[in-house]
Amino acid sequence: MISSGSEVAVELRGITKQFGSVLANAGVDLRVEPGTIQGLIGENGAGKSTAMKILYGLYRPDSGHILIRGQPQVWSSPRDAIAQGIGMVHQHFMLAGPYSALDNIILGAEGEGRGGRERRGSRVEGRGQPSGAMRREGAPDPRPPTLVRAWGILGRKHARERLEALAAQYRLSVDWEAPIEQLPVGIQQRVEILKLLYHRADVLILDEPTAVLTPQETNDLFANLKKLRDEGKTIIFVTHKLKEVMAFTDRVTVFRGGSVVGEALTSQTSPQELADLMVGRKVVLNVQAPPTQATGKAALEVEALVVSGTRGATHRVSNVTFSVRSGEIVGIAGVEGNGQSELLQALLHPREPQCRKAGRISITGMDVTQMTAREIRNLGVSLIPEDRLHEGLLPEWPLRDNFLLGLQHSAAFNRAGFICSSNLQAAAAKAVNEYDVRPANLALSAGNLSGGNQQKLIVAREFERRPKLLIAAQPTRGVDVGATEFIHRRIIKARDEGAGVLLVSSELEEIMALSDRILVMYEGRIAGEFAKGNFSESLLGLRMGGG
Amino acid sequence: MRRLAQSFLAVAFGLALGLSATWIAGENPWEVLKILARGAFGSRENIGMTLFYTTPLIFTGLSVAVAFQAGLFNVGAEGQLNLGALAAAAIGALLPGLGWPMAPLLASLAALAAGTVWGAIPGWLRARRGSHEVIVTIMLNFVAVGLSTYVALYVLKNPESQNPETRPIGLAYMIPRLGVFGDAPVSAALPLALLVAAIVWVFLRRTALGYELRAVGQSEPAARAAGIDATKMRILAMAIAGGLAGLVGVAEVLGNAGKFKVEFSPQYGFIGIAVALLGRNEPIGIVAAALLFGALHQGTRELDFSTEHITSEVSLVFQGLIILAVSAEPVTNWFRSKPRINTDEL
Amino acid sequence: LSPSTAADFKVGLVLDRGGKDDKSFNSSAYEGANLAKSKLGIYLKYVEAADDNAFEPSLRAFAQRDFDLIIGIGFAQKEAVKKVASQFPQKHFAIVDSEVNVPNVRSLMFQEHEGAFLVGAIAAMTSKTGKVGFVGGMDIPLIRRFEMGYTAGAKRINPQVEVLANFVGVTSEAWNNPPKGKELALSQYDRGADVIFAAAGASGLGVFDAAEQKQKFAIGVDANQDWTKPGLILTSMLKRVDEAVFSTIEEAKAGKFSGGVKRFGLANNGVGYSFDQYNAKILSETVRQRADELKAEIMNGKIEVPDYYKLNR
Amino acid sequence: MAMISQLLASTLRLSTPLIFAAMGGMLSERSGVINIALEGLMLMGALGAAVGTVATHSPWLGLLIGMGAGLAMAFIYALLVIPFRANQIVAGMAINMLALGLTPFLCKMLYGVTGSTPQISYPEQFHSAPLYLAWIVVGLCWYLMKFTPAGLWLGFAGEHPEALEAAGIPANRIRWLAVLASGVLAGAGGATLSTFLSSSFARNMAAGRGFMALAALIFGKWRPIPAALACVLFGFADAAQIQLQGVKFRGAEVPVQFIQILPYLVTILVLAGFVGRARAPKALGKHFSTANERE
Ligand SMILES: Nc1ncnc2c1ncn2[C@@H]1O[C@H](COP(=O)(O)OP(=O)(O)OP(=O)(O)O)[C@@H](O)[C@H]1O
Ligand SMILES: Nc1ncnc2c1ncn2[C@@H]1O[C@H](COP(=O)(O)OP(=O)(O)OP(=O)(O)O)[C@@H](O)[C@H]1O
Ligand SMILES: [Mg+2]
Ligand SMILES: [Mg+2]
Repeated sequence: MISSGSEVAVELRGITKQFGSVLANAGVDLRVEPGTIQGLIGENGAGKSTAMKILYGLYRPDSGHILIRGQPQVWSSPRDAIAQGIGMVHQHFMLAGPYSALDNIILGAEGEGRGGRERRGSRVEGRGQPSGAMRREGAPDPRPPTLVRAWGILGRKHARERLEALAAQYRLSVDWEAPIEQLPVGIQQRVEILKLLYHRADVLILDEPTAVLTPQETNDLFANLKKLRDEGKTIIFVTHKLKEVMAFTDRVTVFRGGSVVGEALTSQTSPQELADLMVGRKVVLNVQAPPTQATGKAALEVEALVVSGTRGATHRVSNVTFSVRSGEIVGIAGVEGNGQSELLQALLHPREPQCRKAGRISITGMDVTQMTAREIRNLGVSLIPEDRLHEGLLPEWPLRDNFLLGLQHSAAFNRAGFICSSNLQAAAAKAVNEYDVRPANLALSAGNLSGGNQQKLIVAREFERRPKLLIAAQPTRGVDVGATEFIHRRIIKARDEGAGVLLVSSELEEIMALSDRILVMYEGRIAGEFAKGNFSESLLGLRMGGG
Repeated sequence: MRRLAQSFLAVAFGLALGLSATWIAGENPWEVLKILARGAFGSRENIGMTLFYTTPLIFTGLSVAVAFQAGLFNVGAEGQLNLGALAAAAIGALLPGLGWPMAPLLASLAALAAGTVWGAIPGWLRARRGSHEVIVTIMLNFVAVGLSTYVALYVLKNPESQNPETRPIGLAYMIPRLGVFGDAPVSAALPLALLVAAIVWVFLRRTALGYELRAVGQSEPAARAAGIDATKMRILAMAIAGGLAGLVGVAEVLGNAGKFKVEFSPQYGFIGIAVALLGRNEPIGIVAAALLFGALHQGTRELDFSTEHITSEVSLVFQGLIILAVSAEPVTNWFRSKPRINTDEL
Repeated sequence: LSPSTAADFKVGLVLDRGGKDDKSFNSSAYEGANLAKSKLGIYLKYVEAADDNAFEPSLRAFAQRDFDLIIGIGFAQKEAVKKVASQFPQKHFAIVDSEVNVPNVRSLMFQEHEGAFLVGAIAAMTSKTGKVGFVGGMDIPLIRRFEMGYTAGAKRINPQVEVLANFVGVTSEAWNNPPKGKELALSQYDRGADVIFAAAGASGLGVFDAAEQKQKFAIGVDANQDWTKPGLILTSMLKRVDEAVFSTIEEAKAGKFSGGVKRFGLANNGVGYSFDQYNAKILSETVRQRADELKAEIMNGKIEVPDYYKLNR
Repeated sequence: MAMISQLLASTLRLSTPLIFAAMGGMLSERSGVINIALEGLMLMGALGAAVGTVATHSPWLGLLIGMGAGLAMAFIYALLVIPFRANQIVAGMAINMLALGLTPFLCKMLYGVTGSTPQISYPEQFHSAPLYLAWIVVGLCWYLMKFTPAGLWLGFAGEHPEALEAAGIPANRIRWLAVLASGVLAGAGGATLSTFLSSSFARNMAAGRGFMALAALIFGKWRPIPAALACVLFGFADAAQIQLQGVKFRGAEVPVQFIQILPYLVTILVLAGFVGRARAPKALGKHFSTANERE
């Protein structure tokens, strides 16, 4: 259905949502016109996902209204939203690993593959829907109660037929029977999108869909989104990448601190304007690191490293060789899932066969392949792990105990096996102040800190070691602009003090700004190496995509 | 203070449920409560019996708690304590000539060692083979009972008795009784249990090893990234847990029976789970919770005596209900020692 | 609580862990005491021990509350009875299945092996296949004593007889696992046994179920269980704990209590085999005659029944 | 030959209660709720069925009542672990303890007898129906998990409840139903103990079978047919153990104790992954709150 002129497909009015003490949405107003791609942009924690989950019926707003095609809605679960043609691809995919792509797609729309059956009748008594509401054409129909549907049929065969038609139409082919966990992320995302199409959504919400894609895959995705738009679907596209907004959207809405702070036609705005709106002040988009002054001996050498995959077949890391010298930052670029995580695990746990199958690793000139993680860390290795909440912190423990993590054997805090709490207290207090961790309350549990402050706490702790080798993985993921700048400066400072730095990041801008050398990882191999000043974004993007 | 009040409420709620069951059975709940209290604390001997049952529960509660701190569930304390007691009794039976203080010392070490080994097995299987410790420890409980029964019946059989039990150990092995409790067999094992609770506290809270153990329980990936050997910590935690449960053997064999009796334990190991839960895995809480469950066990004996319709099983009903009440949110939050501090309050 | 009663003679019963309804010696003892209650008008109170350490305080509690006669059921209470009886020398105590040498304790001992010998002989005489079965509860010396006597009795009749012996389990669950008892019995019947002696507490009920299913014979234990499956329970090996308890209460009430060991064997009908209307059709005259001859021979010492207790000291 | 067919018959009988319980456990655990409580649920089912059969003289009605008893206990369990978010292992152990205490208590109230019910007369017992019923249940579970929306939802509730919720199906409601169904099935398993494998309730008559069923479930990698086959294996170990008793090894009788612990040792070996590692449902043991509750 192509919309006529000024009709509004989706409208949020004064949406407010509070999580405990966090006001995630504070009176969000948003109008999306049908047949357009609407960009939603904002910093981490600005409230984009929350607003979208409210629109999708996952969260109930504390106050405010949702209007679909002008009709007010009260939704008690996503079921109601789905029935109104809303579909969402979540920031974290909603797919269950052991189930096939097909099963993941038909979940919630079982038995609908059989043509036409779902089109009968009209949604008369949708919960909270005012009587007389217009039936949305082409929407999946009010289904029998869940408990009745439960015993119906899955309709895999019909579903597959319909899906194959959809896949052909949008060139989104998928191995339907393969367990989802065996499909690459890019394909998993196709599955998510096919799910929306299969469920006949005509408002498509995509929450940061490009975070896991190569630049080429991103282009393919947007080609499809444009096609869908031209067919009359409404697309809401959440991101914090300015470039994508500029390239692919018709309109853009800027979120900050839980509210909408600006809205514009994409053609009438600029990246700088959007960035300033996002942050609320003038920002320098990229702090460039000056090139390294002096490099010394090798801090890290990796030779012919092989890590086998969990399911046998392919190697997660195959035959990787590189080195990092002290006083230089080596960046590893690549789309997530191309072996970076496995590479880091091998560096820390070289003894464990599932972490390293073959290859030699030496750190500060010492062969570490037979060392335990503790011995390796004691060589002066600091780690900012990629998943800070999981690997970097003990979220339920107070800051003070988190500060001790990994330092529990250091002479400063350990007296004959006993923890010296007064030293610990003093050192932790000092570090928290120096690194500006807020709130500076050592008794507070780390999980209660915001993402940026969690990261600063980790940085403070890891720098306490005076590293000879710093491994920083995604050091600014989910961190706001101010903290990003701070962490970048610290990394540069560590380098200038003589540490070798291995920087793993999927943010090209970060890699390009900080690295003295860049390695691109693609499918477990080093797909390219570039010295400072010798790379362009497009070249790196090409390598990242295997080109 | 609020946590204490919440635990108290949960216990009270569980008790109230249990009392309503006795009411359905035709008893006056208020009377039942009074009899319970009298049975547990009404006389010197009753207090003594309460403390007697408290002692093994402190050990098993600590056992469950140490494993839990490392993120493991030790459902195997029952098997570990059986083997601990068997080992103590075996030393006593095999080395009758030993004198004081070597005798009790050696026997205690044997109890500790046997429990440690029996705890380390599921720890090892979990850490190295990924077998879930809950099921493995449940299975090992059955195995331990089979083994200890065999030894008691055929290897170290007590010829003086038809009871399935081992030969009595020499007098030199017995640890002193605390005389103030009349005939109740409260022995030096009680102060030992308190001392062990203190040691466990210091270990968990004040040593680097204890810190590492707890860190593994909080988050294995984080601990591993920090260079902590999670595998070793898991095995260590289960070994310690087993050893602690094994110490029940000291209380039972050296402090009370003077021999190993098949099925001497009225499920101390399982009640230990409840003790740890209620004590929030902290030694001080565990001592208090052990006292509560000890009192409950002893008090229900008096109930059987003084009422018409209530039998000894009711103690299981009470215990089950109290555990259920305590396990429900919000109390579980503390079981996972998850301090929920609202940033607003800061 | 305790109803006021005119009865001024108070008897306290401390039951073993199996409890009042264990279909074994606890049940039997309770029945004897209950009979005394209705016949003699005594005041009766019983408690069930939750664990081994509860015996002593329970016995003591009875003594402190002025019970006149306190009876501990089961050998597990040996030490507790000994200790409490010494502390209360003016009270009367009795214990079933164990010897306590304290003047104010009467020990009620049963010669289970003799009774088992007789039913073993009866089994072997009745068996057409030359195979008989034994299903024991928990593997403990007492049950081994039953088994040994039973085997000896069967062999006495037919030296070639094969005795299939199984135990339900190694923990006290073995007394309460009728499914397992039934499965063991089915297996023995399938292997050719046509008479099975169950000495397994409540698990024995499973043996009787198997007998019914296979339409073969079973032998009961402790109490007369012939009535439970008329025509299938060949006989029951009686162990008259009820009578021993009743007579002890009766004597104590009459002021004729005496300590010391009282043995209940074939001679004083403390053990034996049952014969009543329920098994009259299946327990033949000749078999009974032969059994009674054996009984006489045991009593006059011509046959010595092997005693597991003595042989396994 | 005869011996083998006996062994087989015995195996099938002994595995019947395990199969029911394991299928119950399967539903619960696939939906994400650990079910250590199977043992207690079986005990309640055993009592319920015995009481029901004694009262109605029909084992079928008895079975229904046994299933109802399992359901009632499972209701308490579900209430604790779903809305009240109790730790599933702790609450499961507590349910077991409660059932262990409650069953004799109820017997005493009903019959004045602690811990057992009157005998069910032979014609009123089940003779083989539960054996077939168990395999019908296995077939139904297999069909459910493979071919119905309900099965798909159940599996998603245990793998990725958020995804289920996002598809508009309330994950916790699925878990509720799954746990209740597990109570019904474990109750049926208990019922076979008291009305098929024997003819009365006896105290603690489940005797560890709930735990064996759980082990079989894990051995069967949480899938209906392999789990049922694992039950058969354990049933076989139990049956073979009966035959093994009294067997001589190098002239000495193998102690009963050693034979009795065999099935447990087998289970441990299985769990140690010497027979292939199992992958548990991802969200097993994890509480789920709907997005709206989570705040
Ligand atoms: N379920 C929740 N419980 C508590 N707080 C939440 C929850 N969901 C979001 N928040 C908080 O609400 C705020 C807004 O979060 P939201 O996810 O909407 O941000 P976002 O704009 O999508 O950020 P990002 O770019 O990181 O995805 C954040 O501070 C976040 O921590
Ligand atoms: N009663 C139970 N029944 C079945 N599964 C259980 C039970 N209790 C716990 N589990 C689960 O069984 C799983 C055992 O599998 P596994 O050994 O793979 O776990 P894990 O070691 O925690 O996971 P991983 O292998 O990823 O480290 C655990 O995830 C645990 O949550
Ligand atoms: Mg983001
Ligand atoms: Mg978001």
